[in-house]
Amino acid sequence: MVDSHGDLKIGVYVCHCGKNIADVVNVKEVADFSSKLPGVEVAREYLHMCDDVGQEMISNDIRELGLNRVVVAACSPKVHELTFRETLRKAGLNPYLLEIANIREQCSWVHRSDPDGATEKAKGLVKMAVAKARWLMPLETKTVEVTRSALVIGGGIAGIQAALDLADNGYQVYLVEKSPSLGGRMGQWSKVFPTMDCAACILTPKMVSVSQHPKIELLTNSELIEASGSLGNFAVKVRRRPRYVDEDRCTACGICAQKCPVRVPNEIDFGMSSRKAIYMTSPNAVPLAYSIDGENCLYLKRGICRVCERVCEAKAIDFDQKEEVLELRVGSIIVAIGYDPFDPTPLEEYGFGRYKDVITGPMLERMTDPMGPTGGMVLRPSTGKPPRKVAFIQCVGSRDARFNLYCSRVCCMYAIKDSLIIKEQSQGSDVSIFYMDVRAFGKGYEEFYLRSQEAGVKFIRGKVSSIREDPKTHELILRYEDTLMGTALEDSFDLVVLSVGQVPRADTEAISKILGIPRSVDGFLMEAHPKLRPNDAIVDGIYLAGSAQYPKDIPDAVAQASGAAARASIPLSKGQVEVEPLSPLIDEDRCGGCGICIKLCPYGALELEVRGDKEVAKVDEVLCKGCGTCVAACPSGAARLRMFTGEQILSMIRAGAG
Amino acid sequence: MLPMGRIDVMMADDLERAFREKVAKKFGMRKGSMSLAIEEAIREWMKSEEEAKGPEEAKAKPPLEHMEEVAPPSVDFAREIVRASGENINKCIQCGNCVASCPSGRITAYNSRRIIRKASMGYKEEVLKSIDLWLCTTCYTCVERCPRKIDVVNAILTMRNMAVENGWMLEPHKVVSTNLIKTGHAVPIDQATRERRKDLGLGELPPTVHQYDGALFDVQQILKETGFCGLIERAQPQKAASA
Amino acid sequence: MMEGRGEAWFEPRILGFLCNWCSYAAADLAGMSRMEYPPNIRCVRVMCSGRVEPSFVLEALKEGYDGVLIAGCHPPSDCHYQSGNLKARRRYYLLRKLLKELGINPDRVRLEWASASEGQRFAEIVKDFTERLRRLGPNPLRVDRVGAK
Amino acid sequence: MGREYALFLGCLIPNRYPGIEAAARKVLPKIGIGLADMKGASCCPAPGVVKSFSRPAWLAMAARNICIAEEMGLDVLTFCNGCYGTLAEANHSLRGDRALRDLANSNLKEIGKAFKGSVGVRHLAEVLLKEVTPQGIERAVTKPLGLKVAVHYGCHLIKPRVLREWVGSTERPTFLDELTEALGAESVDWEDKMACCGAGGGVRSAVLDVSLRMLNRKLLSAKEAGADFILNVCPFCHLQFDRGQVELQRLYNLQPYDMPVLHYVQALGLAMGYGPHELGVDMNFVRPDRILNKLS
Repeated sequence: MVDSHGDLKIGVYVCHCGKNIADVVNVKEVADFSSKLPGVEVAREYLHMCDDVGQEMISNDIRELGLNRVVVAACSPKVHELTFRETLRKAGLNPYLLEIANIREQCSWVHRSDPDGATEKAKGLVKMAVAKARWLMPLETKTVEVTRSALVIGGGIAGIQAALDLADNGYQVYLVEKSPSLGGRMGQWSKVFPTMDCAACILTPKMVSVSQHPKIELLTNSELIEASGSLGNFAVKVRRRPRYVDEDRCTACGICAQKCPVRVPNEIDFGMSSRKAIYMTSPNAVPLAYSIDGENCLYLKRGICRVCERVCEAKAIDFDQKEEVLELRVGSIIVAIGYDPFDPTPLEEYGFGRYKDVITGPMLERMTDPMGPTGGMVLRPSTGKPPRKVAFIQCVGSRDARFNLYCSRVCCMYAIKDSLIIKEQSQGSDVSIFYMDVRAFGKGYEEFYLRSQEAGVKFIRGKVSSIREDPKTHELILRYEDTLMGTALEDSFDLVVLSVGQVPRADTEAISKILGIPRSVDGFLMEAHPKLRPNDAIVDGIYLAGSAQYPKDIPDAVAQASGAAARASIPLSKGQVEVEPLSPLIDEDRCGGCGICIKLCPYGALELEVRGDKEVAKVDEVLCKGCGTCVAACPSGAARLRMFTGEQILSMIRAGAG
Repeated sequence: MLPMGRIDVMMADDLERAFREKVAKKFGMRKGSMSLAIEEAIREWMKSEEEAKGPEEAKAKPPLEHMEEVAPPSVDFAREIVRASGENINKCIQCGNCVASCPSGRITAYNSRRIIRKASMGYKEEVLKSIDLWLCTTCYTCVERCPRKIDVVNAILTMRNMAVENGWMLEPHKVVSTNLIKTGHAVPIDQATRERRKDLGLGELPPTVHQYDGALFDVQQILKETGFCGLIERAQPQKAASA
Repeated sequence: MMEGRGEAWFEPRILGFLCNWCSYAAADLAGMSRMEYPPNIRCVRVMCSGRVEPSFVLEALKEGYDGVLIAGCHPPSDCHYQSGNLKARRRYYLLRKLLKELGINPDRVRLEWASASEGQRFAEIVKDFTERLRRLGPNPLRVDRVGAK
Repeated sequence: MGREYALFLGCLIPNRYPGIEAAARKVLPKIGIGLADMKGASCCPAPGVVKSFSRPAWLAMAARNICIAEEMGLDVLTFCNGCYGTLAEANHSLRGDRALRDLANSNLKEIGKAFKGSVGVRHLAEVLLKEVTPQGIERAVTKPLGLKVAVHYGCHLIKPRVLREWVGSTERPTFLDELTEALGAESVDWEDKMACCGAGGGVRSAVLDVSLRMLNRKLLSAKEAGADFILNVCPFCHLQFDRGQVELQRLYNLQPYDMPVLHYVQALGLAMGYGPHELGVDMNFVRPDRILNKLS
């Protein structure tokens, strides 16, 4: 046993964290109390333990007083455990001889109205940490070789940017995209704010770069189905659905689609147009090849037709393609699965789905696309004629506690952009934007807002309460209060656009489960730290890019993608990662070879091995993730989790009780 | 542009003379002085006519707000509403959805958003003494649509309770309450209905407190116990002006 | 014999076992969001709720804690280690039975789930558990501590 | 078959529109809804007025009424939206909030009652929808109405959404239309269908002209939609629609709308072959001749 009580020299360091801790907890009292605990050689308090002076204080004590255990009472170990381990290491002490007492997140910040109670609790927490410190053992980290490749999930602008950055850095990238083409949501938009350039013009070259990059393997029609391993060495499984068209042979001539007899609603146009069962999502698709939708193809569903096969001169149709599951090994993973537009059907007061001329912002966006359902013209769905009077309703499904409380960040700007497009298309049109607050926070955004005001777009501050359709004229009558005038009003419009926000993509939950990365309350993927690690998922080696994390516009998505790529390349460029000594030690003398642990291990990391005349459990340290379930179940106490041994935990229990 | 309107008038000589003297004194003996003065006189007359118009027309105009008459805000008022109703009115983002949803606000100047605003800013008297507080039909449409999920009706009912506690109550409401205390029914039976009940083969009195004196006594006991009787007695009935 | 209702006002002492990935993160989030809950709980971080041995809980009760909270990731599949939470749940039910047989009110031990985003929920759990234990009265295994505070 | 309920009458049904009470007592048992009188019940009390003045008094009186049903061991049944609003909310609050319950019970102690929380509060529309079902009503109908009906839900039947899961949509509910169509009638779409009648919240008693102006919009809209009559499930809405027409005429010199008003139980009675007089249909201010002529 390591608890050599006789020569224990523990240093306790109580942090003020500026005022964060010291305003509530009497840090001096805690330090005085600590200094009297058995084995404690020195106890100090200081303003910021994590700063240079604070760390220096600890290293000096280690060197001069010969400390062999360190307890830091400060913020959550999730914030600075690594910092202080490094301090220990530099001072020549094994970094695992450190224990953190969390007296900020779990004490001063949550007991602000009870300073006495908080101080008592802080003392208790330090006492428990000191108790555990007595039983800490020096541990060695293992270094593991990294697989120098990365997986990027999602082929929208964020995924594209991340993949290109990583590949340009020289790493092999697997880019997995669910649909038959790259492009994602940005590929659906026509012009982008505030520059009003055409989205395709700036996106397509990037898509082509991906397809031509020697370091990127593009897997379309594919999705992640399984993942295991950890930072530096993930093993993932990707299911690739057949395209039924040979990408290399297809010339994208389109004759197949002309002849295909099956017409289905086109999801790219949100059902405003139709497509064939063999189709391309856009004329700019990458890969530039048709794809057969197995759900609707007559041959695949009912065994008849095969017209496309007959008319294809390039002989590209291949009904023999089968679904395959690819197994890949990667060192890091970037999740860029994007978002879905909010479905406004549940807001019954707006009549979306009931009134033809109530549409969503993304639907309008498709109309403004020259390749879209109306050839680029904004038209009333009910009449096919240009609208004379258009209303935009902001914050539909966003900033609404009934649905999503968060601000979707893009709707103000896209509504302003679309209002300008409508004004350009028809000088005489009357455009109003009903808003609660206009949020024009980005570079050039306020200027853009000003431009639309100058163009005569009316900004009316008030949330529209309901829409009804005049049964005779089919005009839409909006009820609202102009809150700046303080008057309740009714006005009719011939087109109403609901500025819907972004919601987590439908498969976000599935992805979060596969990768074991949690989601925030809003359903988006959660970052490791909201301020300091916005690119990282909570699991090491997994990074977030784009709207999968939170609603973003294009510049933010691209910036975050580059950030994620930079983060993801750190382990790849290091080539080695340190693995924490989390796995259990098996005391072979004690192990009875009962095998209970083997059945419990979720990773198959344990097996029985013959040792002399008996069998004992053996841990595969690469597979083991250190949960400790086996340790908890071991009837003979043979398994010990190095950083959470029974002695450590029991000593904490006893220390906390007294 | 030069004004071109022209009116020729005949008037009493003495009035004409006095008027000319006054004009000369004020504007001097210049050309156009008479026109200036006459125009002013006509404007004044028009304005006074406007003001003397019937209440119907006057109602169409928004009431003038005299900020100097408003009692200073009380910081405790909003806090008290939040405490008593459990409804945090400070969450309001003033979007006006409630006003646009409001059946009352559709036909009157009633503005629930402004009540919430004034309340959260602490204008206690202005809110509690206002007839507006009594224009909500408690239809809950605003509650269903509020993007901040504020139960506006709950907040308004709380403010009404506070108004009554301060003795501000509308006269007809005092009548209804007195009925309730006397009979256990807010709307007690009348002679015509007694006849109809008999006609329909129902008992002359329903099997409610109307038939059971002991039950009525119990109800009165509760109304006393909860302070309702005292509350109604103390209330100074306000005339229910039309909104 | 089951213990009775505590008469005197007292501050229960609670031991918490929090899994690293969900509930410890939830507790940290409660702090970052400056939510408040009573300071009666002392938490021990473990990697997974599946690490918690029933003997830890028994030891805690023997040592005089008035209640023990075990918190992990939401079942079925939030667990960072796939199924540690389910194993914790199985052990928890057995443990409750055992406590009943020992004459200790099984409500002194509580199993809860809080995801990394549920700071609010964590604070509510601690508030509620503290309140319940206060009503339940002191742990009879260490009655001598009653009124100590 | 069938189930018995504690019948909560309230004020307006027995004291102003006894026809609704008579219709209910005749018709409901025929479709499996048994009615037992809640002897000595009082005003619910009215949510618009009493709750506006004193919440503690409102809660204690409601608790007393619920206690009567608890003593009978039956769920409360009401066909007044206001009574439903009060009793359902009070029941929920008293069950869920210990402090409120203790407060109400301390008031009830004097009269020897205590709220236990052992019964539920149901609106007739809910019972018709869930237990009798539109199909069940269709089977009971012998004389399909064949009329155009402007269905009025009334606010407190469906809102606030909390406590009323059975309602489904609060913006566009359909259950009362289904129940109406089961009478062989056509439920017409009318612009102001979901708007408030204008009576609630103490507005009718205190500021009659405002209340009537709200009503006027509804009547106009029902008339425009070509409705033969307005159907409701609440005697206060009923009173507003019926007496309000006369008041509108008097106050604003309007042409009479001549729009008959029926409570659902009365319409159900007509469809099951009862005579208008025994259902009290002819006791309204607005004569029902228009519909009776069409019916015969």
